[in-house]
Amino acid sequence: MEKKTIVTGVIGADVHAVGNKIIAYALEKEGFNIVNLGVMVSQEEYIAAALETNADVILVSSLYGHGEIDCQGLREKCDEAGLKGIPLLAGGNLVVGKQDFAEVEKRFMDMGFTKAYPPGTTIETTIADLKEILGLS
Amino acid sequence: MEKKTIVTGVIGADVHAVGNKIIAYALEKEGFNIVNLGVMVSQEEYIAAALETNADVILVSSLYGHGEIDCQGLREKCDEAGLKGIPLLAGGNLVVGKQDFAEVEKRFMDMGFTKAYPPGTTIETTIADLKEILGLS
Amino acid sequence: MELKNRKLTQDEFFKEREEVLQQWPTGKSVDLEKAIEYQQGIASAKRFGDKLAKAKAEGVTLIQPRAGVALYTEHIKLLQYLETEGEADLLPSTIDSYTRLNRYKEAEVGIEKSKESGRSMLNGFPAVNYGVDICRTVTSSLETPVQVRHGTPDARLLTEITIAGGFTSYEGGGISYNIPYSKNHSLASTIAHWQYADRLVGIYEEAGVSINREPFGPLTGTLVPPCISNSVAIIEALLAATQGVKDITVGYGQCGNLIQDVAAIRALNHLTREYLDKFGFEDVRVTTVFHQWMGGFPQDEAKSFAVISWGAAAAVLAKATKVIVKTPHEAMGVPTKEANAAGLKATKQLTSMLKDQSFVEIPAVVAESQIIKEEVTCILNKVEELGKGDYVQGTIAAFEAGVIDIPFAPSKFNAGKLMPARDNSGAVRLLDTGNVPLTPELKAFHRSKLEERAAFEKRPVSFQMVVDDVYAIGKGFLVGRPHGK
Amino acid sequence: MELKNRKLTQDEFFKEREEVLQQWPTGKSVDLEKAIEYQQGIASAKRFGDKLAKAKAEGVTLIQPRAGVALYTEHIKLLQYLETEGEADLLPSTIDSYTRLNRYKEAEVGIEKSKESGRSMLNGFPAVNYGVDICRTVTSSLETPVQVRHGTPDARLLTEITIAGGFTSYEGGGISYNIPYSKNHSLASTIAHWQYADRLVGIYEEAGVSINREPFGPLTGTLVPPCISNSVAIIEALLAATQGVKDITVGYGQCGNLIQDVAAIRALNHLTREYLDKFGFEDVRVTTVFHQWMGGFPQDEAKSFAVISWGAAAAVLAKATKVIVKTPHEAMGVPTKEANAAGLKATKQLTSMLKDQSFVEIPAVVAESQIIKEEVTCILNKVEELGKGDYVQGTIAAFEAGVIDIPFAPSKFNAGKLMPARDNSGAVRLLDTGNVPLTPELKAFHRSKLEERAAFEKRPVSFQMVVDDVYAIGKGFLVGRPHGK
Ligand code: B12
Ligand code: B12
Repeated sequence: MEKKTIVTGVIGADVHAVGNKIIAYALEKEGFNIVNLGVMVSQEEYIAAALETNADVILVSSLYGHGEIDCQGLREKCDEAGLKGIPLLAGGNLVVGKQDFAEVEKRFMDMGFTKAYPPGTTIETTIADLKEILGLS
Repeated sequence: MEKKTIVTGVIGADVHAVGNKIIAYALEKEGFNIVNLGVMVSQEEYIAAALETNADVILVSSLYGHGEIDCQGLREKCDEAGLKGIPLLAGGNLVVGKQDFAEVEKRFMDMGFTKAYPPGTTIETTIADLKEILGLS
Repeated sequence: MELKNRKLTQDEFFKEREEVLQQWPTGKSVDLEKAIEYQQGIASAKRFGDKLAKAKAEGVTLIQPRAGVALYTEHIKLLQYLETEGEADLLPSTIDSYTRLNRYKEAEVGIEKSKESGRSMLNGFPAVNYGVDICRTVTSSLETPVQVRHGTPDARLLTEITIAGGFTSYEGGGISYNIPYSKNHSLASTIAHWQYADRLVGIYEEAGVSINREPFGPLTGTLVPPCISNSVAIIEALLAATQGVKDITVGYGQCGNLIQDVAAIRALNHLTREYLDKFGFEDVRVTTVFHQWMGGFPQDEAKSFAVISWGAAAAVLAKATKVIVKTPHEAMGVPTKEANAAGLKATKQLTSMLKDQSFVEIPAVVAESQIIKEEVTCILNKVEELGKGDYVQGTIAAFEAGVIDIPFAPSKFNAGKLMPARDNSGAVRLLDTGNVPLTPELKAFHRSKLEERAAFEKRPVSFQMVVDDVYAIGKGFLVGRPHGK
Repeated sequence: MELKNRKLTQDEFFKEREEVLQQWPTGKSVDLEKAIEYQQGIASAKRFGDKLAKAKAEGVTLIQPRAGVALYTEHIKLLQYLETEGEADLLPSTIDSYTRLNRYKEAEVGIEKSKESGRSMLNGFPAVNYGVDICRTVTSSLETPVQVRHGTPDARLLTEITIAGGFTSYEGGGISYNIPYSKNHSLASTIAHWQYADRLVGIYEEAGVSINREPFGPLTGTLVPPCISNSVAIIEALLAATQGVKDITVGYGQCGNLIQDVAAIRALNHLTREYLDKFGFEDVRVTTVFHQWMGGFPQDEAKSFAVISWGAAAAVLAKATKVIVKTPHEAMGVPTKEANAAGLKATKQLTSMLKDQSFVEIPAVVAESQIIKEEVTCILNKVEELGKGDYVQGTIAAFEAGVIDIPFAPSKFNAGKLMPARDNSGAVRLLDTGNVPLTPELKAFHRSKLEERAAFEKRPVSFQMVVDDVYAIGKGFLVGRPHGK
């Protein structure tokens, strides 16, 4: 079976690098092809990387609280760029402060994300969900 | 001015001795005449001591949670014994668990107590209130 | 017959037993043979002693709450919650105060009033009133070993009912459940009652059922010097072993100075082993329990978490086998189940996080524990001397003489001459040794430690220090300094 | 002109200044003379450096939160709450991420969106957008000294505005606010920007106004070995002193092993003094700050309290001058004011309760701090060598060569070859020293410590340990053990 390709990165002006490095390492070990853009990634960079590598998923991390602002319009830009329907996942600490996650999730779904994850999502959950989304399990 | 007499003790089956020893020590130092009955004091013992020493106040401590049961009827017994109107103060951890103190206070007032005190009442508050009740300040 | 430290004969025990089982109607339902059979059916994973032995072997510290409410259905729910949500490794059933004083009628009233009012009107679980079957319902509803925790001078009937009821560990002792918990019980009477309880455990042991026994370490929980609590724990371990008990957890209540706290557990661990061996009890297993801060707690919940965590840290760094956990409601009253679980989770975080760190062998700890050992040896030598070799007689005489003396104890059989105070680093020292027979060197050591504090505070060593130290924690401090120090 | 570690001339500074003040309209309102006058009017009790000096003299540890919200009225309320309810000794204003990256337009959008939505849409206080007057409104509404805390590679305008705005302490540095906080800024550029900021503080100093400066000690907050964070702190102290800064607080982020944590603060304290003296800065005052656990936090609030408390305890036992406090919401997001106050109160309890205990001179700490000192000396000698005596050139070259190497840093100017892992007691060691120039003896020491762990875990020393260590805390542990260990 062919390797699936995942673009990873931390969006916006966010420099939280630890989770990003760990996710990239763990997913690679799990057999995925990882294109890790690191921290401070713009919407355009995700899209360019996904197009270039023919990616199957874009995995957006945001830790610093401005995720809600930074993620606006990503789905639309994907659509325009010819990435219609590509799964967009978001996780980390997506908003400022401790908020009811059901509401946060709704806001991200409304923005066109495929899934949004609460703080502290384990790598096991991340891997299991990716496999499901990619029809690997 | 004449020394005022205060009967102190821990009511019921309660053996919490530390606060009792410290209160007795502090009030004595403050110039009161203290009749300290120690722990595990019955209603009858308080009354007998108050009568015998012509006490001005009965100070009841209860820490272990059964205070609500142990204090029932004390005011009536005082009345019967000829101690009508003697100030009855209760303090410590008067009830089981963390409860709204306003309600606890009401229950103790309804039982005829002059005043009831929440957990952690400082010795400074205790002394100030005693002086007020005894018209010393 | 004169009370001695010797194993009760079968005759003596069973004769006394007849009386004991008649103290309250539920006593009738205790059938020793069936109870042993029932206990034999309890799996190792649910046996207290086995879980402790495993923890000791692995060098980890287990966590255990206090908890008990009036209604048994609520009690089960509470314990299940602490087991799952609270991540408790070991469970308790804390007994209410009426039961502790054998006032079963008042406990019955408490049960009734609790049913009526919908809130627990008792400060614990009235096991005697419920009897064997309901106790079994409780213990069998849980995955985790359960212990009876109380404070009962005469606990004979409670012991019968709860062990038959499936509890696999039992707290208490003739000294530790008398002097801090009672005003009028003579030591002779409570030691005799606890010989009975220990003998009952011995009988179970002889039938192949091991019940863990735990002397109550912290005593009054307030400025108790380690040499006093260690001496009491060792004596109770010896008394229990004499009756055939084979699994003992000796305890200590946190004083607050880390070096002293680790040293106290270290000394307790070593000395209990030594004394048991000395008297031929090489086959008795010894584990240790560290009690988080047992004195007055801060009112504020966040501050309480800090006190709880500091106790958890000290327990792990001392490599205690288990730690008894307080809750953020401690200063207010019996905790809600949520508050109880919160205390447990905070503690679990540190028993996990610090499990690879040990302070047991650092030089300052070794030196401090050497002092405690010397002190305990002074005390226990005197106990032996007073008892002419008999630890029961010796103990009674020792309390009478103030050779053992527990600060702030309510008992009229306690001398109350010893006066503890903190030194300049917060360690508990002796301001007045009373009649505790320390060597002149040891006395001088205590004195010098307090003079150090006095110099720092620019005031003489005096009783005011003791009072200040009791108040200190309410103000957030360990050492009660005069204003502006 | 080549970048060197030398004091900026008046000409250079004021020329650059013209540009800086034009970066955003609020820059225009900074009048240096009036600002100095304004600062001169701030009472000693409200001056950061004075309060630190007093604490250092008394041997106590002050507590300080992080806090900042988008709307200034809310920000004032928040800080007032932390001052009264939270019992904070020192206050912060944490700056939002857009401001940190000089994206003032986006910060403006954040302010607007916050007004609309009624909740703070920024993760901090956008001081530049507000300008001098509103900053003064903030600082003058409080009884307590206030510090600017951020993470800004180019903080020149922010420094101008906030110091004119009455803040008396300022965090950051050309390395510590670049490598952990940025991807593309060159070290040369950020060091230059921070020479400017330090020179500005120097100008205030020369006018008799002392502003406290604090390099950001914890760096990436994740498995940073003490020798790395200490080296960076000392370099930044030297660079700041060169520009005329006279009051410096050097910092360190808790690693979790108590001996190592106390040793790190001890070494930092001694070495900063030594190096400042060596270069003739005997008149620079040095204090220390300990950061409670800076890595990933547990989700559970009770468990977070335990982590917070453990950090508080370590800070006090290390006799740090102040401790930066986390909150029980850490894993979730920017805390509510209540959660923030709760973290503070837990910390206050222990800074009070343990203030009379010190671990600074226990043998294990002294030995560990000796090792850190040797390591730092290796690193700083190499920095001097690479820079031919110049610490700025040396630092830039050192990062290029991986002589200084910060784990998990996002910056492309960081080598990323060093690999840290915990030893069997949880102390952070070097699994791969990369190009950090330790002596063979020191390398062997690190290796042996990790072999000890490997033997215990029955697996080879490998990168998997690093990954396991990062995950460990999420599972409650310090050391990431393989299953069943
Ligand atoms: C030490 C202690 C013990 C020691 C007592 C040793 C002894 N003989 O003295 C031991 C370990 C033996 C013990 C036993 C028990 N305890 Co206890 N104990 C405590 C603890 C930790 C401290 C009490 C103390 O010494 N405080 C210090 C002194 C100086 O303060 P104080 O007594 O509160 O008194 C001050 C004020 O309250 C005030 N005050 C007191 N009385 C009055 C009266 C008036 C009129 C006024 C104005 C002021 C006033 O002035 C004092 C000085 O400032 C408290 C919890 C806490 N407060 O932190 C629990 C606590 C009181 N115990 C409790 C319980 C349940 C028990 C036990 C039933 C079970 C158990 N947990 O083991 C047994 C009871 C046995 C019995 N029959 O009484 C509960 C009571 C629960 C409730 N009310 O809901 C508490 C609150 C703990 C808890 N949260 O569960 N305990
Ligand atoms: C370490 C840290 C830092 C370090 C970062 C160093 C570095 N360059 O990496 C430093 C100190 C520099 C830092 C800076 C800041 N930080 Co910070 N930081 C943290 C902290 C403590 C840990 C983050 C971490 O490394 N976790 C460990 C890794 C392994 O976990 P993770 O990143 O969460 O990722 C895991 C999961 O979330 C999940 N995951 C992540 N992304 C995704 C995506 C998908 C699709 C899925 C399925 C899963 C997933 O998988 C990972 C592995 O399990 C967190 C709080 C916390 N979580 O405990 C705050 C935190 C993230 N920081 C915060 C803030 C505000 C900041 C600052 C703005 C201000 C400040 N406090 O200094 C600056 C931001 C600078 C910037 N421009 O980004 C806030 C964010 C607030 C919010 N969202 O409301 C937090 C939550 C702290 C707080 N409670 O205030 N920070």
